[in-house]
Amino acid sequence: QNEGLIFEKSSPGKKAYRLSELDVPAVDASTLLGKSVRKEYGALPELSEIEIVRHFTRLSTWNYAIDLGMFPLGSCTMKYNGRVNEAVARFEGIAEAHPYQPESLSQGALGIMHDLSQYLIEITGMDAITLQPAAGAHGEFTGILMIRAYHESKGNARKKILIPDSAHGTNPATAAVVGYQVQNLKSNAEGMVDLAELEKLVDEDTAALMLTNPSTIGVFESEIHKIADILHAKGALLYMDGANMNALVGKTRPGDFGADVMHLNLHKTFSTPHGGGGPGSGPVACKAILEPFLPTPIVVRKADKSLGFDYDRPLSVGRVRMFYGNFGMFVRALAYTLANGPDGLRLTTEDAVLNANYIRAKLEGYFDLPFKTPSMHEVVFSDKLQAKNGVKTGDMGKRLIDYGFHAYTVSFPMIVSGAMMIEPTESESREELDLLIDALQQIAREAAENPELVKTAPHTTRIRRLNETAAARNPVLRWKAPPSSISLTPDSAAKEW
Amino acid sequence: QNEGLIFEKSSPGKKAYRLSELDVPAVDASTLLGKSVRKEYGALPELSEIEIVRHFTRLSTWNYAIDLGMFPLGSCTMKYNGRVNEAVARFEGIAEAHPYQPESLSQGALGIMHDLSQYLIEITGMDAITLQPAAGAHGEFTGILMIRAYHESKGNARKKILIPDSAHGTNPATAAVVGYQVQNLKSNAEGMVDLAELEKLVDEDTAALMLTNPSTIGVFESEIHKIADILHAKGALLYMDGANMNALVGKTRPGDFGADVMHLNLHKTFSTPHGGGGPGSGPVACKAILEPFLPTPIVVRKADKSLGFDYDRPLSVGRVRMFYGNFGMFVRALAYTLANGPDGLRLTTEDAVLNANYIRAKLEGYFDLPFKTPSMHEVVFSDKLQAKNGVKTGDMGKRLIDYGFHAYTVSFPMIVSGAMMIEPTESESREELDLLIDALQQIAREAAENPELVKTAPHTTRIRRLNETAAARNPVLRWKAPPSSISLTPDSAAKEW
Amino acid sequence: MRYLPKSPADRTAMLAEIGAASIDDLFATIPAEYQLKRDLDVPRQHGEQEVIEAFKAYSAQNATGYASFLGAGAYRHYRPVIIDSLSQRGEFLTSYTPYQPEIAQGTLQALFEFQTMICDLTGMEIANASMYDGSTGAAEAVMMAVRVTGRNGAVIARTVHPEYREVLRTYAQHQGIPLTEVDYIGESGRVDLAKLDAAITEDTACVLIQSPNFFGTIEDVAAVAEIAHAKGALLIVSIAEAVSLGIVAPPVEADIVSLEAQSFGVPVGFGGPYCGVIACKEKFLRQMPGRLCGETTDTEGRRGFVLTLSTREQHIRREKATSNICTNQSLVALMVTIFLTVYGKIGLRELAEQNLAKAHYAANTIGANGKLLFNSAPRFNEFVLETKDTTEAANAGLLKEKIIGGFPLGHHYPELGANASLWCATELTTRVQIDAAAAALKA
Amino acid sequence: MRYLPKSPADRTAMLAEIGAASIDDLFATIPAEYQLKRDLDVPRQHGEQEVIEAFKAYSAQNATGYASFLGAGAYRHYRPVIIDSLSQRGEFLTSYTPYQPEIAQGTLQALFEFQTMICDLTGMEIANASMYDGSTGAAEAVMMAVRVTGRNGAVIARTVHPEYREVLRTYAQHQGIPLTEVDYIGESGRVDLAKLDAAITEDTACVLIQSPNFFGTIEDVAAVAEIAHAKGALLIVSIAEAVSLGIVAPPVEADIVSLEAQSFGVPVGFGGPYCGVIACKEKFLRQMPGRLCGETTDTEGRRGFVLTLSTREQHIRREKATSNICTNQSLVALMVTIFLTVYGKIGLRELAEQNLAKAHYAANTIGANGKLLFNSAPRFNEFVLETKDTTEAANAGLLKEKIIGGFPLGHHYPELGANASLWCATELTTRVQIDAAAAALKA
Repeated sequence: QNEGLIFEKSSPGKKAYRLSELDVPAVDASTLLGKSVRKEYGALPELSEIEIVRHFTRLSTWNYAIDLGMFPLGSCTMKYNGRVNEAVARFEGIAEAHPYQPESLSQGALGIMHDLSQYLIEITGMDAITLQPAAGAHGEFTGILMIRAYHESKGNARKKILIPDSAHGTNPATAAVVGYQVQNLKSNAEGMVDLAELEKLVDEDTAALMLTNPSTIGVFESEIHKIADILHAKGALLYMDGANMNALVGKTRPGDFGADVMHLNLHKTFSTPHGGGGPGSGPVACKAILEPFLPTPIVVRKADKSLGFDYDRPLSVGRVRMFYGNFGMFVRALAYTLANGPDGLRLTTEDAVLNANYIRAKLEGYFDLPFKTPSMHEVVFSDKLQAKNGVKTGDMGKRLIDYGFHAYTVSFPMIVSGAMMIEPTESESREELDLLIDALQQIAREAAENPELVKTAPHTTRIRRLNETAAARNPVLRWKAPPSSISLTPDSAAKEW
Repeated sequence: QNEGLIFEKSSPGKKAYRLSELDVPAVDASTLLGKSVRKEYGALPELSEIEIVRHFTRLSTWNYAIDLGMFPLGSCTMKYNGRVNEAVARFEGIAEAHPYQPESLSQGALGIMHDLSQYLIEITGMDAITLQPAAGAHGEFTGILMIRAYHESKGNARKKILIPDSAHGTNPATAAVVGYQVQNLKSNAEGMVDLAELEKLVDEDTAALMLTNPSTIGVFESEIHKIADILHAKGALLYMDGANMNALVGKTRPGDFGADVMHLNLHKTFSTPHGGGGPGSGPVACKAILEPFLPTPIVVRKADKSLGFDYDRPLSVGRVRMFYGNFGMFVRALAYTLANGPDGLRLTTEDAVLNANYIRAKLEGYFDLPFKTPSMHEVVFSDKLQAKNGVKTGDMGKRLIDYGFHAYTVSFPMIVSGAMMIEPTESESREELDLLIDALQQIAREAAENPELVKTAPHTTRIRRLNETAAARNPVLRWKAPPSSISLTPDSAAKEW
Repeated sequence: MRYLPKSPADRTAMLAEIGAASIDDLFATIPAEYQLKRDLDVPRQHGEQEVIEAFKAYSAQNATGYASFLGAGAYRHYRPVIIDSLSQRGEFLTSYTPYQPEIAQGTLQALFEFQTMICDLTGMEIANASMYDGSTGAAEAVMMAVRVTGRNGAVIARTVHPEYREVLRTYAQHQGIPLTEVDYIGESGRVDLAKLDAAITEDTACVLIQSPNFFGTIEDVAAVAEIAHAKGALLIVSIAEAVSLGIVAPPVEADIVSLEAQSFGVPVGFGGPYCGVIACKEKFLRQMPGRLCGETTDTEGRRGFVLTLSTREQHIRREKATSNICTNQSLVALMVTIFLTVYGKIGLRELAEQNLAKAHYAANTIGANGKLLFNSAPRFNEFVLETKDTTEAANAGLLKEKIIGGFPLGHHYPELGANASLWCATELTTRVQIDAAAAALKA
Repeated sequence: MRYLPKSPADRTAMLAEIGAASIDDLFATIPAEYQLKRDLDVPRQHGEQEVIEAFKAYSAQNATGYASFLGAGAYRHYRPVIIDSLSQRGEFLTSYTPYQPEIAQGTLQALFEFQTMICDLTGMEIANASMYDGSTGAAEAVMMAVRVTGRNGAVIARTVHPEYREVLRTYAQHQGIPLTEVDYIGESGRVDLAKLDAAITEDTACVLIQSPNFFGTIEDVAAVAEIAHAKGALLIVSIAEAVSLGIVAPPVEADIVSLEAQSFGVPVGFGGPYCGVIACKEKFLRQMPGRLCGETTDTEGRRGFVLTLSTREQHIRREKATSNICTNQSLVALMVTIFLTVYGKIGLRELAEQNLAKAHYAANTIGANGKLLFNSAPRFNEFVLETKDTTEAANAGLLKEKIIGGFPLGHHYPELGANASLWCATELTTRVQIDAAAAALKA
């Protein structure tokens, strides 16, 4: 089935809505609004309900999704999204709670925030937390703001943030947004932090190191405590990017091994659905020294034992978002935590790491493994062996689509040329992993024997490779009515569609 | 994606459930049940939640559905199923009402039954109704039982039921189940009831005529009142099969034109979803003379104005189903009726008839039209023109699948050889109809120019034509574990899958 | 109307293409005197929110927030969330009966899985793709036994659900199938085997029992089977509480099993839609009513599924069909299939064990305030209690505590008097609720 | 754990394949002293029903059954049912950011439709694929204006939502962007144009206003634009109540519009997730933050959609990116798109008219028991009321009648005193509720 744009399916006079009867006198908008009244409505479509249901149902069938199969996307942690979480998020008292309703009538919502906060503090080994940031990068922003406020409280905001060359792009972007210079920290031969290099770079101008652990090549920084010591010795702090927390929950705690502040991605580790790109949620947990700088408000237990918001925090970095953050995601993350319990959380981590190592064991030899250090929850190969035949990581990723999988991560981390970054997560069965392994082994064979087949993949999708260059060169970012569509003749409608 | 049977994906020790903690002392089943305790569990599968979600999500993608496109299935009335109906059916007080909870705590459920009953009585022009039958055929059974009880109350149950040769198979099957002989009534050249023939056949042994109106060729029996008169003159009754009520609602009422008893298909006319074959609901409406014979219980308004069930009905035919029928379907049918109102119901009928006539106008000439009588909500062509090239109605139905539609009805009504029975319903837009018309015109061309293409259709489906003969000759009606699956080696699991 | 995908211009243009002057032209074949010239007297068109509000009002007039001890053929069990997440997908919800198998493999494969699970659970060799419910399924099973045996009569235990028996009477009466009811034994609540033996004649096609029966008692199926088979009658076992199959041995000695699968993930929903299903020995296949899904291959040899053996059905055989059933309960069967997949063989047993434990605790705790009947046979999750007060008085007292007590038995079983009621406890019944009911009965 | 698809045997076999003796071998790179050897102190594993019960308990501790007159940045509107029926489909809910467009055309086409609708509604030429929310969107818009103009400072109306202004301060402070706030006029509640003019300097990158503003008053956007543009500053208009766009003229004079689209089918949900979006003139494209979906063709010439111009974004440009935003609010944008498709151009106007009528009636009725402020300018669905009692006392009285009154303004606008509150009426507010609130205030 093909399906045009919703605007191309619209005809004047079709309706999918009917309002309740108006129970107050009607008003004349022009009288009330004067020249502020609206006159033009542009391309907003007019359709009936069944046409809308079909439109979005048909569109949905062009998507790949976790419910259909595996996303071996390194660093993205695409795992199962429990459906009970969606159900509880829709309970009336939760979905219809207004952020400004009296605290006495918000004890349930405050309870959700309070309880989730406690569990996340326990899981990270930190002392305090804010749930306000709307996503991971927003959490980074908040954390670095807190670091800046901390240093300012000591009289000097300092100037620079150290960031390993293996880091996510959000790390340097965040440091810049908060007004810090970014200093690059080269990885050592194992793809990890080079302690000697770090020692050299850390000085009195260093505000913090932003470190992802396990690193973006899926390796635990074994000398993490030494890294923390080097930073702390110079008064600098350790910011931990929690994107890879799926490898650690229940097995070790960043607060214990020296991190001062970190964010969590609830849409990764805590299984809130990605939804085609969001919403996310990026709580920031910190040590006690940073607590005074948390954004306002924070949830507190008041003298009368009820919960409330505390806005009176003079050292706070201020607000990073209106209201309290992506509350709906807190609900889902809390439901996930309850469904798991301590044993489930630990087993989840163990299975995630087991899966990655299983893939590594089965694919070594088929693909180049640039770093031999033990893998945690993901493994990074490179296309070195296949590139000889002109087959790049991106080609093999596209070819994987033909085998019924999403591509792995193809252009990250940057320290590996031609990276093939695979994170299975705990949600994949052994049977599914074996299918992925079979597919990648087969692709390795194809790259050797029939490189053209791989270079022109995917072959089985509704649409073939798209011209991204043309899209960027001549951006078409919205639909515009073609001149002809104004006067459709009776017969032309079907053909248009 | 392929997807094996759920049993083939099972492994011992996987779980998708976790019960609440038991808050009473555990018991020993063997002690309590003795030799009645269960020992064997057969093939019930063991999987995790994500595997189950994927299994049924993947399976669903192999189905065609109203949400994806049109079902031009004659007589089946595949129309849009409003989603608000699904929402209200899940309200706690509705979904969790126990059929035996006290009447004082069931006024909402009784209200739904009462109000829907009133509206259906108004729509059909009848005097009384039962909602108890679980589907259309079950409604027929109930209606014929009532006819029998009526005749018995007059001292003679009579012997036979007249049924036109154009009728649905359920009509004769029903008459037989109620202990009547079936006498076939041949249609006249217009595909309608032959009044002379009828006059000849109706006698003191005739209990009733079962008549579908509009007939199964989509034609209104213009002389319906004469048919009723002929029957009534001999003390026989007119049973109307309401399968085609979608052509009449708001435009005419069976009670007004002489029907004594009829069933409605809530899953057709009142848009409760077909769900791959059910559940349905087949209320039976009747004239006052038949009211004493309705199944027990019926909903009544009691002296204190509250609603209740009346079980004390000595002339009743008895129960046809436990409890009160497919209550969940009443909820949806009532929601549909409220969403439409009198104007919406009438416009719905008008659009349904408009759509059928539009298709007829556009396809006449391409296909043989065996009956030229004016069409109501459906139109019946035949494959006469194409059969010359060996292309049968079934082939063209399969070929229509390649064009993104469900097949039309291919083997019914039996009075038309090679019938192509098309009912678009009101839910199809003009744009969608034009696509169907284009497709059928194209298929007519293909049948002339490239019959093999049509005879081997469908070509675009996941699976090709299935061997139905083999299925019937050697029935395999359940999965059985292959001997090998008992001792899967570690490596074989993936291949099995 | 928001469900109608036509603009006024579409309607005008289409009429022009047809060559009709107005829409009424298309209804001209309806004699003028029968054309409805007024609006139907139904409520005005409601907006979506108004529909929601209307049903919120209906819903609010039903019991919510009550603890309930009702079972008696409709059982409250926890419904895993994914049942609705998956069965509400448009591809399942809005698909048709799978007569075009090439574009209905989703429904067909699920039905094949359903049939397999039902076979395994009931201990039968084949199962159909669903019947309306347990009551009509039991009636159809009796008619099937008549066809199979060529005999004409059925012996029914009085411990079969009273409404099932009513339905059976309605079905049997005009086919001239005589029904004989057999009483139960006072100590056990089980069917009286001696009387049963006496009731079976050479013209008895089948014996119908229910297990667990209407009193919650598990019948001695093997003993009943022996008696029935000795006289050449078939044994039909009806099961109303499907979760019992998680811990109670399946009636493998039966010839036909009629199961009401509502307990497997289907809302009690004021009595429907539910999911009946008939399972039996393979040799009765040709007399089985209802749809059957079978495995086959496509033209390229790939496994696929089709509706099969439809020569038994009404659309082919008309008045000679095995039943007049057409529409069944397919979507509900899908819910059942998902439920059984979620629990699986281990979970179903655990679930049944919890029911057993809850009912055992409830029987002891609540039973302490009255007299438990039928103690000499095992039971699953229901028990019969004789309260000190009449059931009416006892239940009225319980309602004040927001507790719905047991189902009164006096109407259907007058010999039990006015004080007997049938109580049910499932995994959803909490100890707090049980203790509260006991306390209220004591007071 | 029921989400984990492994049997114990799977785990054993996989460890063997890896060559690990135990799972702990795989965690050996974590120094022993940091390995957690105990259970996390979180609640024990909950069954699904226990999760449900836990959240029913949380839910019950929040307000339900109250009439509410709260708006102030979070608006209660009816959500058509199909928003959830469709957006909850696994293909949308559980898909990833559409970096692999060949298998993400569903999400991409919906985003392209979203961008188009946002352009049409706001009167802008381009729109992005969403921002976190209206508050961060406004802050990002200011930073965007700084990049576009090369100037460094922003002038902000005090009638912009107080929390938006707080967020902006947080964003601006460490980038050294000075912010100047401009007061409003007492009669109209509109930004004081004279003071605004005075506040704009040669280093002012932009003026930020909200319309309808925090008092519900519609700003004179054209007049503000003229003043800003005369001094070379850009105008950013923030819109918090998106439904106003159904009846209020779009801010076509603005250079950048930052819209909070929550009103379009997104639950108030205690403040999030919502759906911000930035729209602007095409010439600012390269400085736009966030993802953009663009049209292109595949190798066979078919139309398709891709994420485009990612060279602006952090994953390519790192510290030189237009923003650090990565994850956005894609699924919420889909809800917005479905909402706008359901209402369409006619429905959105009708909906906005109902809001206007309800608020007008509420202002007159409830306002009769106090004093309405800011009467000299038009408003949409909010109004500021000065009650006779303090807001605290008035609201306490209303709560007794199960009515949640207006949002107290005293904290953010001390000059309005302790008696001023902000009231909102939408299509969900009933006349009965309005009359009840008026009666309660009178009493």
